[in-house]
Amino acid sequence: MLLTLILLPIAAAFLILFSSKYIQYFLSVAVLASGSYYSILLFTSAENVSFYLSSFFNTVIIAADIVLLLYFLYQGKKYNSLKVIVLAAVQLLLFLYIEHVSAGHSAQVVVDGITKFTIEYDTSSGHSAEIAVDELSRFMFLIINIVGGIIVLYSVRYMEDETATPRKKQLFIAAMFLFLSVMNTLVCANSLMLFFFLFEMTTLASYLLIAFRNDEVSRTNALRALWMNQIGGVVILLGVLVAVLGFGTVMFDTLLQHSGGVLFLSVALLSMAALVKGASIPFDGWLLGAMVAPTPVSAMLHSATMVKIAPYLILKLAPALGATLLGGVLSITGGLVFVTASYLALSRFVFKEILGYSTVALLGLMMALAAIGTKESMMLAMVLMGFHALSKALLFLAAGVLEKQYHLKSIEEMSALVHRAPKTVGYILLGFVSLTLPPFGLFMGKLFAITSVASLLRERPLLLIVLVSMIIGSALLVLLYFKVSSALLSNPSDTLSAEEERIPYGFSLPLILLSVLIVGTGAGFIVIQHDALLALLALPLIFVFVLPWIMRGMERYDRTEPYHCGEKEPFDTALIYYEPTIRVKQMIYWSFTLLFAAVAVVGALS
Amino acid sequence: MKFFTSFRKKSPWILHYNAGSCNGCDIEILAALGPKFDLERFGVINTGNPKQSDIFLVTGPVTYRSRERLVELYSQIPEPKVVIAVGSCTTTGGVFRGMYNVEDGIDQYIPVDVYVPGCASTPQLIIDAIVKALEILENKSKEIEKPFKLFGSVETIGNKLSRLNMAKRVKHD
Amino acid sequence: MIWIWIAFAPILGGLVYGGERVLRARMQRRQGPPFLQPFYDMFKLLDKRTLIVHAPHALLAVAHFFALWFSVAAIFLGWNLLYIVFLHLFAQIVLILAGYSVRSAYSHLGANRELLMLVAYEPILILVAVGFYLVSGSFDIAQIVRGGGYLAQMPLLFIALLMIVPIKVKKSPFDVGEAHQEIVGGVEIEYSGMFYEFLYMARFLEYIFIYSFVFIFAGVSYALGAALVAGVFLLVNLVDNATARVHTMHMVKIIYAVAMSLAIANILWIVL
Amino acid sequence: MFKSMFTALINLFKPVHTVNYPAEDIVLPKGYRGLIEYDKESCIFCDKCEKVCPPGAILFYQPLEGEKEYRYNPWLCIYCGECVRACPKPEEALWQSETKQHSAVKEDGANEGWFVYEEACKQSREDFKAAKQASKTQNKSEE
Amino acid sequence: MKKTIQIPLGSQHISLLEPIRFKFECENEKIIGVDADVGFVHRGVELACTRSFEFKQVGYVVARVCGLCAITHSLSYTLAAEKLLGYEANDRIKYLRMLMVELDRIHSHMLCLAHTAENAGFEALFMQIMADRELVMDLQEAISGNRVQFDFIAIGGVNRDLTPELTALIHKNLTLLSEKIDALIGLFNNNWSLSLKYKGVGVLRLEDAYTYNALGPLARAAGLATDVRVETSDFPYEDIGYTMILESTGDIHARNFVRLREIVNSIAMCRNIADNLPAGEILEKTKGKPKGEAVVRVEAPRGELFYLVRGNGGNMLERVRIKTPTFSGIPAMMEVFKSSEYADAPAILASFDPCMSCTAK
Amino acid sequence: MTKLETTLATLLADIGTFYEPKKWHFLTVNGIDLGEGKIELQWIFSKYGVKDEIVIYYALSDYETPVPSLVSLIPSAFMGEREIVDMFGLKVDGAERGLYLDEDSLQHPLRSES
Repeated sequence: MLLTLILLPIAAAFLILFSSKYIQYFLSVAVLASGSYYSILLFTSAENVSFYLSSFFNTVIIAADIVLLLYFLYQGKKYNSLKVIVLAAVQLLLFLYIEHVSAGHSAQVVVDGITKFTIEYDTSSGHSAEIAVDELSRFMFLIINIVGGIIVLYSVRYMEDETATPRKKQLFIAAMFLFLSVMNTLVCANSLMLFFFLFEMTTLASYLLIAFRNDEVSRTNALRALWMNQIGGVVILLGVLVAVLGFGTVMFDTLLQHSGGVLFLSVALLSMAALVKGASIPFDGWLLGAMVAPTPVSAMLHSATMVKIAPYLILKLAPALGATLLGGVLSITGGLVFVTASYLALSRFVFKEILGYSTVALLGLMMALAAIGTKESMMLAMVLMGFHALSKALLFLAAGVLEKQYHLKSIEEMSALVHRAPKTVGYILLGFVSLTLPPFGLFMGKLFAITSVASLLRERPLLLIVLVSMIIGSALLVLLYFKVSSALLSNPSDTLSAEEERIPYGFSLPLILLSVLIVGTGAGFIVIQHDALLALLALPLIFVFVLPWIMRGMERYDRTEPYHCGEKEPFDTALIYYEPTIRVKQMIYWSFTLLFAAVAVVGALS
Repeated sequence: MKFFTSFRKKSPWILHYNAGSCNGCDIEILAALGPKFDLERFGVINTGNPKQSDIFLVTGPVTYRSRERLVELYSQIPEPKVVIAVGSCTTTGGVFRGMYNVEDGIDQYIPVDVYVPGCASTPQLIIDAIVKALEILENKSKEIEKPFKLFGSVETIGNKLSRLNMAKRVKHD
Repeated sequence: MIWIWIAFAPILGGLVYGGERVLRARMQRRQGPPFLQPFYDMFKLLDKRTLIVHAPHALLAVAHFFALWFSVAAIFLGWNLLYIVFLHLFAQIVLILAGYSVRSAYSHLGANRELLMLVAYEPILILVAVGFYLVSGSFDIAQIVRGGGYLAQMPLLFIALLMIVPIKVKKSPFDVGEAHQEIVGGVEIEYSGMFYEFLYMARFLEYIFIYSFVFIFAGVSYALGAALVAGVFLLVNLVDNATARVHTMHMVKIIYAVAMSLAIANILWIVL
Repeated sequence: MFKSMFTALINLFKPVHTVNYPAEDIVLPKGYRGLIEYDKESCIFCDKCEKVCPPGAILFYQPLEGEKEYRYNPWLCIYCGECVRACPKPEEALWQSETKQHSAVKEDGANEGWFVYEEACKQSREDFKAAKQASKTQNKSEE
Repeated sequence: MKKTIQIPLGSQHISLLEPIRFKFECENEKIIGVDADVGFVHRGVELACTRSFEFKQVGYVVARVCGLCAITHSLSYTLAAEKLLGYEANDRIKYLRMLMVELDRIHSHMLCLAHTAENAGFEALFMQIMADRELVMDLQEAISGNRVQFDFIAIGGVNRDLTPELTALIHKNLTLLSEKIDALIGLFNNNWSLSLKYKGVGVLRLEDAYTYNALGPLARAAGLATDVRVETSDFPYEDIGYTMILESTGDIHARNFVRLREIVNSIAMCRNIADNLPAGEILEKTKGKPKGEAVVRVEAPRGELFYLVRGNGGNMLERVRIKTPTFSGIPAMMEVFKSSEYADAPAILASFDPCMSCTAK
Repeated sequence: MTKLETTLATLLADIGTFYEPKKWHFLTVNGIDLGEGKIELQWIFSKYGVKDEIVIYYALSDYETPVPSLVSLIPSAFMGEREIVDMFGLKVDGAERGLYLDEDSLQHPLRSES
């Protein structure tokens, strides 16, 4: 099953290159269906499986890694980016050094002397396998395959309107498919080297896809994404190096079984990679820049799946973090990122950037929860990841619709959009509501998170910071989302006739799927958590069923015009901004850089 | 319904508009809201918002520039509503009667129910008028009252009315 | 019995509001309206012709009222305090969306201010809930009112709550959302007749909502609760009569600087 | 701020400023400038009040025969008292009383009625003049 | 590329007594541009004064230009007409006129203070000042027979005299009032929320006051020492204890304070007048018809009121030019609005005490 | 009261040399219709802190001649200029009509013929 998840998208990617539009649709639907089916199947079968890679495969991966890093070097040279070159060179050196060092421990790795080309299944061995599927991975499969599959389906339609050569379009979709496969492998990688390779693959993917439109802006943003993510690569390699030198292992599970010594340094370095991938401040720049990429890319990479590596990684490391100081620092960092990113988002006006910042914020929250390291908080972090992926995917896809159908990017231009595009605005509002309000999953997750953190306060008073930032951050996010909706709403009158909005099926199907999933999973979550709260579901029901029903009866009321002090002046909506001054901004960035460094320092000291 | 109708006179909310008066009556309205005369005894709230008002207190003889606003505000007040013309210039034009930029009283534009004399009208007179207006308010039907003149070209009025879904009730001439 | 309370919550709130109007008038040495004035207003509003701007706008007011009622009912039913706060948030958001849904400057400004108010008081409410949890071991009101001694354990949180009461009941110095002289009532501005009535009654429910928070500080002793509510009611009106309206941003800053630090200090005190 | 709060608290126990006006009357001060009142008996029909009245709230209707008719519009009057000062017989023919005028309703025709009356007065003057002229010429021709 | 929001204020707005339309260009709630329309109250008084009314009636007509400064309007016109007729009033008339003008100043300033408080969201203070204001309103009603439009001044004198009972009433009410004003001064100084709302808000700097020719309390609050009461010799203000009140900060607080202290000064002057009223006729016959050109400046509650009257020896005047205080205050006012918050706009507007009916005539 | 004669052509120069913001208070622009298409324009100044010191610059003109604007010297002059534009139908650069009068009002009411 796992193999299907990994290989099917690769196969589909191949086929895409030679297929016409309809086959593309067919393929994406097929991948979505089978991917969802298998991931659900995997999720329900509560069995942990693991694989060993053959040594050949390992060699291939090493080779591929080196090629990849050399490619980065080349790109850095080509576009004259010193940062990229230096970081790639550092990575290359580190990588070779680790390979050199770990060769001494290789006896463990190539145990059983497997030399076949295939991957072999083995549960009997007591040794660590390179690929291990645990509960967390199975949950990630769900997100990747269902949400990712939907996004791929959407991107097929999206590409139709893009101005690019057909070959390039095919390549784009193929890349999306490949990316699914990469992600599927990444979340079950147990070997740190494999993990590093896939991590770099995701970096590559985001680099290439951001640069897809190949203009000046995309190029600079892509390079920025590249070097920032390379920092993540460097710290991973450092972490691996520490692990190899300290414990002689490159496996997650083996590493986490150890305690004391340099473990915390290694874990700290790895979690720093999470901070980078999660675009936590001060690395938020790359995720924002990534918003120039085509919308499915933003949806897939930069909000729904790829950046989820960040909380995933912390969750993976959580057993070692627990109630330690390092865990505390990480969770505080996450909490502060949550508040600060929500605050910074208030000064943005490009719709996707706002979504991007709110992603940064929520990733911070998830990381904070994951780093707390109790069973409950980790579970909540996972729950948040799932619901966030659904809601953000919905929002990004709706943003893509706006971009393609109405050529709108900035919210400033979206004034009174509800009049022209009521359906899309409806999806966007659903997205906003599902991110903030009861009874949807994300809200419930936040609610339980508050409960769970509050229950820990007596033992760990430091978490008060996390709690307070969680509370303030949620309030700021509410402010953000509903400030944005101010531009969308503001309907002059419902008696004006407007053209009916038509969303193409290629767009509307993914949107509908996601909406159904949001509502369904939210309801499901409530049922699991607390039966009595089902009454909460009555709230949206008012809107969905009762209000439109009453709406018909509203014909009989007379209409009037808004009050303008007796004048007859038109009114233009405009957003409100809460822009920090440059000094405050600099302070924020500096303090977060310090905090980032503090993670390493704390790791080294403890 | 009779039951609800009886509450009209217990909660008259006022909207005040100055259609070009000398502000003598306006400060007296303000004084009437003050502690000595305290219109809130009658349940009066100065809403400042036509949509939630019952009593339209107008001062001033209607200058050219305030005509449209007067009519606009009047038509935004939901029925039943009462218009009180405060002060002699509002009632008849007063000392401004016949000046080139005034229209000699607001009843040239909107139907007035109570005329308050005085230049400037005193809070006592305003209270008297409101008490009188309350009786009128109680007996009013909810039939749509329309201003005598609407502004804009005829076409736009028709458009506006049909757009506001009022066309079927207000027959504009 | 509980259901009767829930059903009559708006009426109870109306009585509080009526009492407040009389009290405020007396503080200003005026005679003031009759005690039952809010109900007169209610019935009158039902009698008016209803003019609406557009259907969703009007209906969102109804939704706001019912969502608020729902959250007040949740209080009476003794639900989890956090749920109640968020249910209330839901009700407020509905109102804000309503404010945004018309093309009117004042309505938009009002909705913006409502949002900022939300940002100001919501964290405090949650922190109060957390305080209750830490003291009583449960978020459920039913559990909380069985305990006692909250005032002694969380006096600073009580002060923090006091600071946000004026925001909720729209009293000076924090009545920015209504701000009649600036934005003529804010989100309420485009409503008339029956639909305005829902907003008018929602205000009654706000009274019940926020004073319930004050009430549960007394814990098991209902007499103390009543005394607390009466005291806070008087205090809020006294402050209302002694202050001008501050800016929205001032309000947010004051709440964050003072109320928030009080609340955090109190929680730290409980925890340590 | 605390002082104002204290004042507000004290105010609760102080009597209110409010005069319950329609129920209990407010005594108007001596010399309140109320309605202009007129006594037909003492009037000498000099028309001075009509001439000086700034808004033209006093009009005399001139019938073809008999005495002039005095008309006064209290809703147009600005209560300045200039007519009384102009009157050759103040306090007898024309004086300013201390009663305030009641509010008018639609039936009183405060404005429209007065428009009509203004026209009528103007017309009556002309008619009277014409009639006088006619009678003069008639007299002349008779002579 | 931030877009701005246009916030209308007026022509009908609850914070306005008179129609004036502002359109604020706002970023968030910060005003960056102002557009004002002040012509709602234009009735055409200037023309009517020369066409429909005889010169003796004009005094009553121009009083209706503005209810708040009615007395200064009729006074200015009357002075101009008297100059044209070559008539000089006796001291009793001058004192009585000064008395009414100062009483009017007290009530106008108090109204402005109350209205500013109301617009700042301080309802209780509004009620308090309005209650105190009734003292002076009663006084005016007792003296002139009407609360707002006094019609007290006629060409050649004043219409009513001061009886001993009235003098006693003046003393009684003004004593009460001066206590209340002292309390108000303390309140305006010490209230925390008022200082947030008033101090440093709506600042008119001294240079701007010079550049935009601000006048009256606005200018004096900015530190510009100008007062028509010392710049004309029509009235013996120095004899009755006039002092010029100056503040330096130019914000709402300073304007309020100028008003409060002027009220104190006016109360003292009124009591002086009531005590030292010279003997004499109150209404003297004037002869002739106005001929020539006369210029009169009078300090109205809001600042300098300017009348230019030209007559040609007939019953009708040739030109009556009215320049009102707010008319000159508007350029300064529009400057002050920029870069302040919309939330402050009603309070700033009220603190300028604009009088649109004066402005538009 | 001092009356000084000037002409429209030399107005800016005259007032430019005369006007000092900290010394003189600019009151307003005034127009007086002299009949037969002639109009007398007055610019009125008073001196701060000095008794009865009023300076009136006046110029004779007709309805058609454009009147120079003083806004460059005295920023607050625009109100008065807009007023004479409305009331006399004169042309002043930079001053729009419509301060008081609407399209259907009586136009240039203070002209003697109206």
